[in-house]
Amino acid sequence: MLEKPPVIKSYRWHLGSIAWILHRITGLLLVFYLLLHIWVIHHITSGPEGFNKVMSVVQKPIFLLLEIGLLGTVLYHAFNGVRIMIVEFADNAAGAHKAIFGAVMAIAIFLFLVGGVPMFMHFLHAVSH
Amino acid sequence: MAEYTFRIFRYDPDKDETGRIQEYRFEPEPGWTVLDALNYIKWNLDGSLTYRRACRHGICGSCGMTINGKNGLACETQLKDLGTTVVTIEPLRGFPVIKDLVVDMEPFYDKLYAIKPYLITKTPPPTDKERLQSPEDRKKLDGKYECILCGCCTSSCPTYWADKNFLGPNALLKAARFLFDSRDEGFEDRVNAVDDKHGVWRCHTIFNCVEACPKELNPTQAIVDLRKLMLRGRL
Amino acid sequence: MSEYKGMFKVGECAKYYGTDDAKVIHEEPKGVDIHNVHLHDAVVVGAGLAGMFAALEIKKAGYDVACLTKVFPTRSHSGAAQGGIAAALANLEEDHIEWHFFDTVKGSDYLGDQDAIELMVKEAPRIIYEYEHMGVPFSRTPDGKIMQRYFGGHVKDFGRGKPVLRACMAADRTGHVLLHTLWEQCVKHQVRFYSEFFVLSLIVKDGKCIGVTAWDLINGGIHIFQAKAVVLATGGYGRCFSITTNSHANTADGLSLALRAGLPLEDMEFVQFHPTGLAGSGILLSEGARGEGGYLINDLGERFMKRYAPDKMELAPRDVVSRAEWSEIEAGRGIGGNQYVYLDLRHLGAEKIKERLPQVRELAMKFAGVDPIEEPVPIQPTAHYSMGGIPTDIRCRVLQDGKEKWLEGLWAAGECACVSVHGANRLGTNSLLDASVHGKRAGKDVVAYLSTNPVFEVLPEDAAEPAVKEIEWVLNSNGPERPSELRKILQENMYTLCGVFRDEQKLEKMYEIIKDLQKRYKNIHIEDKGTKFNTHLMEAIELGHLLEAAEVIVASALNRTESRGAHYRTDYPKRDDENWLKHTLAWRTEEGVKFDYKPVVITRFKPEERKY
Amino acid sequence: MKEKRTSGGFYAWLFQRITGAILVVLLLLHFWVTHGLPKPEGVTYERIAPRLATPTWKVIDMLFLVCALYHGLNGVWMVVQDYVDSELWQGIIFFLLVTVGGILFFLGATTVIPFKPVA
Ligand SMILES: Cc1cc2nc3c(=O)[nH]c(=O)nc-3n(C[C@H](O)[C@H](O)[C@H](O)COP(=O)(O)OP(=O)(O)OC[C@H]3O[C@@H](n4cnc5c(N)ncnc54)[C@H](O)[C@@H]3O)c2cc1C
Ligand code: HEM
Ligand code: SF4
Ligand code: F3S
Ligand code: FES
Repeated sequence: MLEKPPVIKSYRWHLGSIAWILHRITGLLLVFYLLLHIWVIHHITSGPEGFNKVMSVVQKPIFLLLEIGLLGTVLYHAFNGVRIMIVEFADNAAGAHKAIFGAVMAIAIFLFLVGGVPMFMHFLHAVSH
Repeated sequence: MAEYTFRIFRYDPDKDETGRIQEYRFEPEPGWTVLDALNYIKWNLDGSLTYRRACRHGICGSCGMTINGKNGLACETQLKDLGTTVVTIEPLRGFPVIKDLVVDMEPFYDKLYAIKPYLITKTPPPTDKERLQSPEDRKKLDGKYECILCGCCTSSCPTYWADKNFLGPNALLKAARFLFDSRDEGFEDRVNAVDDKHGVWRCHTIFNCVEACPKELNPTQAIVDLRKLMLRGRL
Repeated sequence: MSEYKGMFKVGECAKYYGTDDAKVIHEEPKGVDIHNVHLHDAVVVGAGLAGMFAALEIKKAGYDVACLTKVFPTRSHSGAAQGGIAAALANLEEDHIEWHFFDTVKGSDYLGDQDAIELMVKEAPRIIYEYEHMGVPFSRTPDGKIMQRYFGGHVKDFGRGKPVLRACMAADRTGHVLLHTLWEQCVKHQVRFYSEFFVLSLIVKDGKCIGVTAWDLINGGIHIFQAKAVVLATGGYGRCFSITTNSHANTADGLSLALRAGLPLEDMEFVQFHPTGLAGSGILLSEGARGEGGYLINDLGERFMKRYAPDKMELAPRDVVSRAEWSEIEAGRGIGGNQYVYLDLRHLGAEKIKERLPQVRELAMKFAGVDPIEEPVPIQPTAHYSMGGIPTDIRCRVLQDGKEKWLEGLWAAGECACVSVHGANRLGTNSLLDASVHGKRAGKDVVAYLSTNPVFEVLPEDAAEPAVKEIEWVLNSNGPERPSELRKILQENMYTLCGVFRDEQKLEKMYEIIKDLQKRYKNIHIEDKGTKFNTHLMEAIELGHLLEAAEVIVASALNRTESRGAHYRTDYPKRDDENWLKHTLAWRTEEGVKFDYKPVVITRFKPEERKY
Repeated sequence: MKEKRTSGGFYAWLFQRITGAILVVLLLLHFWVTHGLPKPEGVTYERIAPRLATPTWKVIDMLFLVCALYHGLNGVWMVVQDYVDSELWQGIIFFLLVTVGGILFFLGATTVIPFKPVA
């Protein structure tokens, strides 16, 4: 018997599995970010100068851009998480998971625009100075 | 019809170290299913091609395999619905391969045995009469009792690929089929297997199982229903 | 000896043997030393409804039983049955066991044995309740009882009344739920299954059946199963025909095993054809397609039923419609001159088709690639059910002479057996009942027999010889003939020459073809020489079984010079009670097929003309 | 007495959902308040410190910290359970995760609780 047969073709992706893998990746990214974040913010205990020094590093334009990415990551993970919870707690919702995905993502995109566009302007502003 | 290329996974336990692909090219007839094509190969081109089949109309669950990267029944898959003339056929993923497209289903059945796949009753039934069950209660079994044990769902589940101890969508669906049967009194007997980190809690609602199920059942619904049942039991 | 000698060693038992509670396995075998020998009180061959019911019954009585099957139990063909299982429960309207009794007798064209039929219909309600208690998810009536539906041939008031709701159902998956539930109970009671074990021969010693030999498909290797009781429940033999509703696994194995053990077969000429099989494959489209108003159309675009049943048109009984279709085909009015006609549903409209015939639509689309809303569906008569089989008495004991002498230790039940409750023609929904009732009765009788404490006989030295020889012969075969080619010739000719219409000329020709194929069969070769999961080997052996069964079918059909039930001879179109109100018993011998007869048991209903 | 249940997985699952739900609210709040959305401003000590000093925000931030740490690290633990077969490695990783969680909780708590802005 062949315990681990080689795979010829990767398994077909579809909405559910793509949503899951993105959820997993964004989750892990967020954990990574969280660790950094706590460490960075901890500098606030060292007083205004120290804190502002650190912050000026992490507020370079490139970081401002990354922060927009962070917002997207958070919004995706959060609202896909909401979808999972709706599927789990609402009655007979598993059949409608694709529609639910569409709905929560619409909200997520809306929020991303509301937050992301100003952040992008801020970034442009920072670059021009 | 046009000429088709069939790329088929081959593995002969007597000769091969590992699997390989063999290609067959021919022109199938209109209306043929993947199983018809396999039969054509076996009966005309290469008698050693090995796969399971029996009913050839989607009820026995023998012919589950991975067709162009998606699980399904060979006998139920129309070639023309594949949308391509290159057809890649592999054995069901996640199970050891015995030969060619035949996999060892024993791990799959083992999961089923774990949830005690039979009606458990403690009150004796009426003699020479049926137990009554309202149509509404019977309706709760719809979408659960139709399973043909083809294995397409469990074999498509990325969680099962990663964790071979995961009960998998099929066993959980079966558990739901009994736990939601108004006649069943086996909650206590089954719950340990279901309410386990390798049971109902391991699923990540990936929905591959739903996409794969040829009988259009929804194991994910069964799984989340079971979770709610466990949750209610604890509150 | 051959290069395959080495594999017949005493091997370790693989895990496929199921739960671990047999009393004795691998007891020091007596006489034979090169095989895996298993000892069980009883061995059941086949895990359809009949086989599993028998096994369960024996196991529940506390005996050690092994159930051997060449496909995993839930893959047996019983699962394909859709319509229902008959029992006069009277859950929705008045119904009586006597009515069911009469309908079955009439349906059988008076060839069914009435003592057996009476027993079966009486047992029917109890068996349904037992199924319900086991957990079968039957559909329910508004007051929670088992739901019943109409089915062809089941009527009120001794054939005089309107159709009656008698077929107990679980949507259109009745066979599926019965089969799965039975398997679940077997799991619960820890019946020991040997799945994917292909039974090769019966071991008969001094007029007593003492076991079987089987080939382990997965690992390769011959196993001897020694037992005090053997039950055959191997199902039908639809695969003798090219167009059939039957599974690829229904290859007459049990019948051939019986023939090889020198036993006769009963009433093999009676093969039921269903009028609406998908063309090319024979997959069953339900009666509903005609019931809802579908038209049958020939190449000229005519509704040809007007010629054959001007009143009932498409709603005439199965055999009438099958014959009408075949007449059109023989007259060259099949679609494009081919062997099929059209079932046209388009006039019903998309809505009605989707609502009332979703299953028919799904099957047509999935298996023929045709959407009945847009196109007519090509259909043809399809070999559906085998009325004949291994002769048994009403206790399911296999009769050596076909009449009364029991071959000790051997029982048969289900479609492979002939008790005979279906006579010349089976009523829809009666065969699931037959398989269940007689599976259970066989089990009960085995238990009664085992309680008399029979002993394990000493295995003869050559117990496995036929099996070893057969396997070695096929594995080493290097002739020019392809088994698949021979099978195709057999099946296609059986369908046209021994199908819906038969006559002497056709049958003679068919017999010649079979004789020729049997000769050519000796010169086959197989391409897979391995021992593990060798399906090419299995198909070759199955072909041997098909050839033997087909020979008996054709010879019996040639022999019966009348038309009765499913057996229609154009050269003898009338039923002939004077000469032929009797069962055929047929043996395969060196000199060809030998016949004997036995009278039909008539207790209550005297034969009358069968008119619907 | 009911049979004993392994319970494995249930609480992890439940708390993952509860913390997830809390995080939705807190994260949005956090983004809006801290980053001044939808009119972003630079994050400076002067802007942050006064808020961080109020008791209400201390409570909110501590809740945030606990939820995010639990949810994130339990999430990693879920991933690990999927892909790591060996019990030993699972044990080692679990220990690491708990340690990391402890350190970060300490860092976070010592940031939030004693915080007094420097004028
Ligand atoms: C499409 C279809 C629809 C039908 N619908 C109905 C219906 O609505 N109502 C009704 O009453 N009847 C119906 N029938 C008929 C009915 O399903 C069968 O007659 C009945 O199920 C036969 O049961 P069985 O147990 O005898 O055999 P099967 O279920 O065929 O089982 C045979 C068993 O024998 C085993 N076996 C065979 N050969 C070997 C061997 N050499 N070694 C080991 N094992 C072997 C097989 O593995 C299998 O487990 C239908 C039949 C078909 C084909
Ligand atoms: C904002 C609200 C959030 C919601 C609603 C949410 C929801 C969820 C849910 C429901 C799961 C379980 C998924 C499953 O069972 O497969 C999950 C997993 C996870 N979450 Fe969150 N989450 C949120 C924020 C976060 C944050 C801030 C982090 C990082 C610190 C994070 C990291 C993770 C990780 C690593 C996983 C595991 C991923 C996996 O198993 O695939 N989540 N989240
Ligand atoms: S749930 Fe569907 S995919 Fe899974 S075994 Fe049953 S029928 Fe097959
Ligand atoms: S694919 Fe697997 S993870 Fe759950 S939803 Fe289906 S069982
Ligand atoms: S052969 Fe039975 S499901 Fe495909």
